[in-house]
Amino acid sequence: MSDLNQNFFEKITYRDALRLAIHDAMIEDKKIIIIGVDVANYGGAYGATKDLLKIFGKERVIDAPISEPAIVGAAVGAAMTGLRPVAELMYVDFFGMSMDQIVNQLAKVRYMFGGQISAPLVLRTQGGTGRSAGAQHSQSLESWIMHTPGLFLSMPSKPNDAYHLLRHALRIDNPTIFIEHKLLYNSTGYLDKLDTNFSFGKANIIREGEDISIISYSRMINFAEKAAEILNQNNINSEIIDLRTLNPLDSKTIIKSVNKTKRALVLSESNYTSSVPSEITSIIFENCYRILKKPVIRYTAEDTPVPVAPNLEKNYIPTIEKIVEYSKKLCN
Amino acid sequence: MSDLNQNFFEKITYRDALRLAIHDAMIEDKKIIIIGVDVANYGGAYGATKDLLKIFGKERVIDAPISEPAIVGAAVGAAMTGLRPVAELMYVDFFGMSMDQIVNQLAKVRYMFGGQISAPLVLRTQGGTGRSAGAQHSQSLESWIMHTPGLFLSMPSKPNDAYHLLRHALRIDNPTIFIEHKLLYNSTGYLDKLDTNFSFGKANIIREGEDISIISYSRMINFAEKAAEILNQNNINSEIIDLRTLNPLDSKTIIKSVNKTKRALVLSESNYTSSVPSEITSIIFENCYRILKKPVIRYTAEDTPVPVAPNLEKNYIPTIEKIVEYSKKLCN
Amino acid sequence: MMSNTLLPELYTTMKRIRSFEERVGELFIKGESAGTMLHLSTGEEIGPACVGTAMKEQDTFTTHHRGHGIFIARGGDPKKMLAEIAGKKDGYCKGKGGSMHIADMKLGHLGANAIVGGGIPTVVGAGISYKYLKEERVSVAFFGDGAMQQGILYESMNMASLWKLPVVFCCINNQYGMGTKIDNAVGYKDFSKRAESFGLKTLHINDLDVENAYNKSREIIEDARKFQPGFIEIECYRFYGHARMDKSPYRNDLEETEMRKLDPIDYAKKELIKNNMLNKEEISEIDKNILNEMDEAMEFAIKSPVNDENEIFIDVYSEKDPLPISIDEKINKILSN
Amino acid sequence: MMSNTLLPELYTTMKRIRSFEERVGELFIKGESAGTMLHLSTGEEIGPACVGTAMKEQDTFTTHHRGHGIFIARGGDPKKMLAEIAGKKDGYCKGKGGSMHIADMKLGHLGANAIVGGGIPTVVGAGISYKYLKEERVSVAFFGDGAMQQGILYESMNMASLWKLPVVFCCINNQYGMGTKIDNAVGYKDFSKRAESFGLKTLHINDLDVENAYNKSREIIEDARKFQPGFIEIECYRFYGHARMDKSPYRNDLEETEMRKLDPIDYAKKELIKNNMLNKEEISEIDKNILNEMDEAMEFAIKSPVNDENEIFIDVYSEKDPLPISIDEKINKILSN
Ligand SMILES: Cc1ncc(C[n+]2csc(CCOP(=O)(O)OP(=O)(O)O)c2C)c(N)n1
Ligand SMILES: Cc1ncc(C[n+]2csc(CCOP(=O)(O)OP(=O)(O)O)c2C)c(N)n1
Ligand SMILES: [Mg+2]
Ligand SMILES: [Mg+2]
Repeated sequence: MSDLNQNFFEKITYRDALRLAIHDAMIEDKKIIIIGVDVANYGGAYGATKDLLKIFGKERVIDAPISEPAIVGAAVGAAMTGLRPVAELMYVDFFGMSMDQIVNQLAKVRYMFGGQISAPLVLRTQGGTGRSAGAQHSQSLESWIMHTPGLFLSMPSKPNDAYHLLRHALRIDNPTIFIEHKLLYNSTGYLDKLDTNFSFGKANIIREGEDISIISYSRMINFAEKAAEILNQNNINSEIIDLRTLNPLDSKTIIKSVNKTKRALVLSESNYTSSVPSEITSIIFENCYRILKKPVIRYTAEDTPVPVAPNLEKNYIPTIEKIVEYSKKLCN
Repeated sequence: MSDLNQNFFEKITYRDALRLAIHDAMIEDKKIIIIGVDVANYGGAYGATKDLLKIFGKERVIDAPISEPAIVGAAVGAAMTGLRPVAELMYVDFFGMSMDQIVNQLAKVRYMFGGQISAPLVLRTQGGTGRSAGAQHSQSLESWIMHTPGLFLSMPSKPNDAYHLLRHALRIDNPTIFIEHKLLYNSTGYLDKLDTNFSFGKANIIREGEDISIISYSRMINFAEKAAEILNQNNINSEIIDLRTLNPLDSKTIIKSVNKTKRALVLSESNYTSSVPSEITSIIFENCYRILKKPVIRYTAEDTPVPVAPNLEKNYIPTIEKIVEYSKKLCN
Repeated sequence: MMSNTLLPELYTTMKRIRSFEERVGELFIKGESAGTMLHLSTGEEIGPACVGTAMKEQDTFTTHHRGHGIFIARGGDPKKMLAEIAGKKDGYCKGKGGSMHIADMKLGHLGANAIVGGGIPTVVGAGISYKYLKEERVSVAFFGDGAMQQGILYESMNMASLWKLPVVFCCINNQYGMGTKIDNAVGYKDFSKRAESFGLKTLHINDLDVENAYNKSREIIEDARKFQPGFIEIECYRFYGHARMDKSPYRNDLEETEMRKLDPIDYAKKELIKNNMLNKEEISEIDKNILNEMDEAMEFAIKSPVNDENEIFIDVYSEKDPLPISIDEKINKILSN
Repeated sequence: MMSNTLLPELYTTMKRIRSFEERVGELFIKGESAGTMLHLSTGEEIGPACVGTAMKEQDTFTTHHRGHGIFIARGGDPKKMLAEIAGKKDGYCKGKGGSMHIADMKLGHLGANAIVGGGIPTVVGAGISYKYLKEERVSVAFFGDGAMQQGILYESMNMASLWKLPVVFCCINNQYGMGTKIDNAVGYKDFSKRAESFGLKTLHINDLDVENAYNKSREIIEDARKFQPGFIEIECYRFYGHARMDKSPYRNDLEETEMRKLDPIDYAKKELIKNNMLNKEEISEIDKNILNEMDEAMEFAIKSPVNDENEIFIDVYSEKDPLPISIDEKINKILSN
């Protein structure tokens, strides 16, 4: 993180964009602290808080015991009493033990207490497959959160979005669940800190096209982009919509796109059933069913736990080949 | 529970049907034990295990400390080592603290361990609004479970179904999450223990009709039935489908019905977004979008936490009047 | 009144709690309460009174589902409390939280909680804030003996101890968790030992002397202020059922009769008279004033208007955000497609 | 060989563990491991050896993510273990569980767990089963010092104590949770005291004498069999990084060098020779046999075939149930509508 004062980066990793976002926010706002397992000395299991201990000291960058429920709970308490914590769960799978504090406390503090207070914190975590980390370390659990009123939910795919979404989350009064992807940390892209185009809650049209809308978020955007290139060679011009936030959800952009292309593929690494993809699929059908040329397709991970074996794990999630195949079928 | 040997009950409460199911199963299978907070002495917060302590003794009906994560975890361990626990969570809201044991352990034991073993247990709990119990004691969290591969999910609305689904769950090798509704315990209906029509995983067509399909489960079935009567007076003949189980989900019956009626209202007390209703809505659209006369409507609770104030709580969930209103609009 | 005693004040607090809870019961009987999940702290007044009084104005706290007494002891307004319990607009939380979620940020009430143990880590977070912000505040988590079996308590204790936070964990041990007697829930019953093993300073109160309890509690609170976190257990007895509907069939009448004799309010009254701190008339006067206060609160709560229906959608997100779209609006929009 | 000592056996077990973990490292370097989340128990062999040997054949256990050593001590087959770690068909779990989820019901291995603390309540449940079924079995949960900060541990301890279950909680305290030194995670560092306060019988091992550790562990296990649940803490040192990729930059080389001198295997070897239990040649022979065994295991793992793709869908539900429908089938069906 040598270029702390630079505003534009042609190429920066997703990890460094996150680090910069936390860094810049912490410089601006002394109320921001970081708390989580191995966020300080270790710099975060995936390096997203590396060096921040050195810069901000151990009062603001706090290594916590492996007590996820209490980490989230303490972050809620700190947020209610004047601080602005960035709490980290090392794996999204640890939502499991933390859901009481996330859903029964964090999401409801403002409502239950009649608007007296809120808990403005950011809960960062990461999910997804790709490291043979197995059934308990590879899940995509955004559907639980999107189902919970009261929680903003960000899942950026690009460094620039990661930066701005995190900065935004650290400014607003609502709690944000911020889910990264373990295979995105090393991915790169530009970062424009002064980006005036960035607008919270707006989906990003990564690629414009007329033939089919591919609606996705997080790592699957990369898959969509690769598929789009191949599709292009096949004379199929796809439009890729990167949702960036799932709550708020930019249904307008989705609907507008599908009204144009009349075909939609919803792409996600989560499980299929009762999920974010089900929601998006419903919205598209509800709004566009009369004009759709083909049914909306939701292409997701298999409805099974995540296997460790690399050959199985690879086929457990969507593949670029199949995105191409289904898109072609949709455009037939 | 005087008529323990009776096979047919013209009128029995939902609560007693559950008690009978556990009772009968425990007589048949000595491996069944009950474990949960206040299940023994108190007989269950909603009375579903009343008197079972007297009949089966404290080795089989075990009051647990208020340690929900460990209750579920211990039930998983007992199920893996030869017993068949009926674990109870007093409120479905306590999924929050228990999700690690439910989703990361229970649901994945068989898969992670390559099919060596499973955890055949039933996790009983109850959810829903209606008692001004507030945001942390009134939720409908079935969407989290339906999203999780590996867990069967039953949500009966009628005593007869409650009995047979619970008996079934206590015979099979898969774990079942069994969600009751706090306002159903006193509701009544018939129970035929020898019911040969009952088929696990099949939806129940509670009422046949040609004009509109109302697809629902749990307490909302009662609302649908009342709405159906009113609709009938308005010459709208509705078909009511009681899903009974959400995993497995009987999509065939849903699709068949909607193919006939060409209109569908999905009714649920859960939140709207990224939910069981989104799933069902997607399925209907995916399969019937070409023949639908109107878009599928999902009528659910508001996307907010549950308020305590009775006047708010009442309007927080679907109302019979609005079911009628939307159905009429669909049939216009 | 002797000047070096707080007993009159402590008596008054306990009496106010008891009278308040009686009104909660009445509200229920009148059909004016929002629901039946009303957990009364009748008989348990010593804990709220001693710890509540030992806390300073700037201190904060969370409570469990049986938290009315604690809030009364911390200055909660019976009017707004009863209105909240009635689910009315003038309640502390606009009637949206109810008995189990009363909160008042102005008085440092960070919230009651319907999840056993749910509010415990909140005070750890508050402790982090106060220490970081250099505010001389202590945050106290109140909870029942049942919560001693919730793992998050031990995670929280360890954090408080590790980070030397100005935090106190206060267990109101009323011998029961719903229908389960403590012996059926706890393997080895020495809660102080548990807390000590996590590095907390401990205090175990097991008698009716509220002033003594207050003095000792103050030490724990002040030590916490100096970053030695603490644990207080106050043994008492839940005089009535778990919630308003429960008649406690699982425990015998004899036990109840015997245990109800251990009434901290009676005990304080006798002490007041015995030590010439207050005479009977003075006590009657106090009691009467309390009754009047509670009468007014009742009236206030019953007269308080219900919420507009739109209130459902308020407070989900911040004021700057649009309200969540109602299902009705969503459906009608879809139908219009 | 003296007949009243188990040291040769304990030495062999420790050595097998060490050699096994070396092969795991090798598997990784060869690019043959499934992923990089390989947590080696090198340096920590004393715990698995003493407790593992103290357990009887019928006893069962769960382990944490650093569980290879324990399973080796309980008879795990290095072939099937390495194949599992390679994500292959011949692995204990058909390669679907990997290093962090090895299990073998036949040998009483109720499963390794990637969730810190996740496998702890499992043994409580096993204890309920054994007591109810009148089987004379003990179930042992193995976990790290990090798990001492997971609330579910205390919930589980209380249950074991309350219900007098044949259960032992065994903490392999290697001084670190990932990059966090124990002093930065624990407020007050006396784990036995914690366990005692929940009613467990405790044992704290903090030296290199594995035979002594074994004898004491056996007492705890046998007491558990008589329904006095127990807790064992074994202090040791994680010789290498947290997982295979971690070079431990957060701790200094001096510490590592010093601590690695506390090698339980070296210590046992010296004891064996000093007490004339085994001579150098005999020890070399043992070591050589172990190396051969591990060579074979490596070969087996590398040669083991990968899974058919259809394996993704197997084991989600019972054999009697239909397989989950693949996404491909779902999509193609919808597209055909
Ligand atoms: C996590 C959780 N489990 C169970 C309940 C249901 N419940 C509400 S109060 C209660 C008893 C709590 O006992 P204790 O903590 O001793 O408090 P008390 O009611 O005695 O004041 C129970 C089991 C709950 N609200 N939360
Ligand atoms: C609930 C949970 N939190 C965090 C992690 C990430 N993690 C894996 S191992 C580990 C350290 C565990 O330390 P310890 O329990 O002492 O075991 P050790 O690795 O030292 O053997 C952490 C933090 C996890 N797997 N599960
Ligand atoms: Mg109690
Ligand atoms: Mg460790």
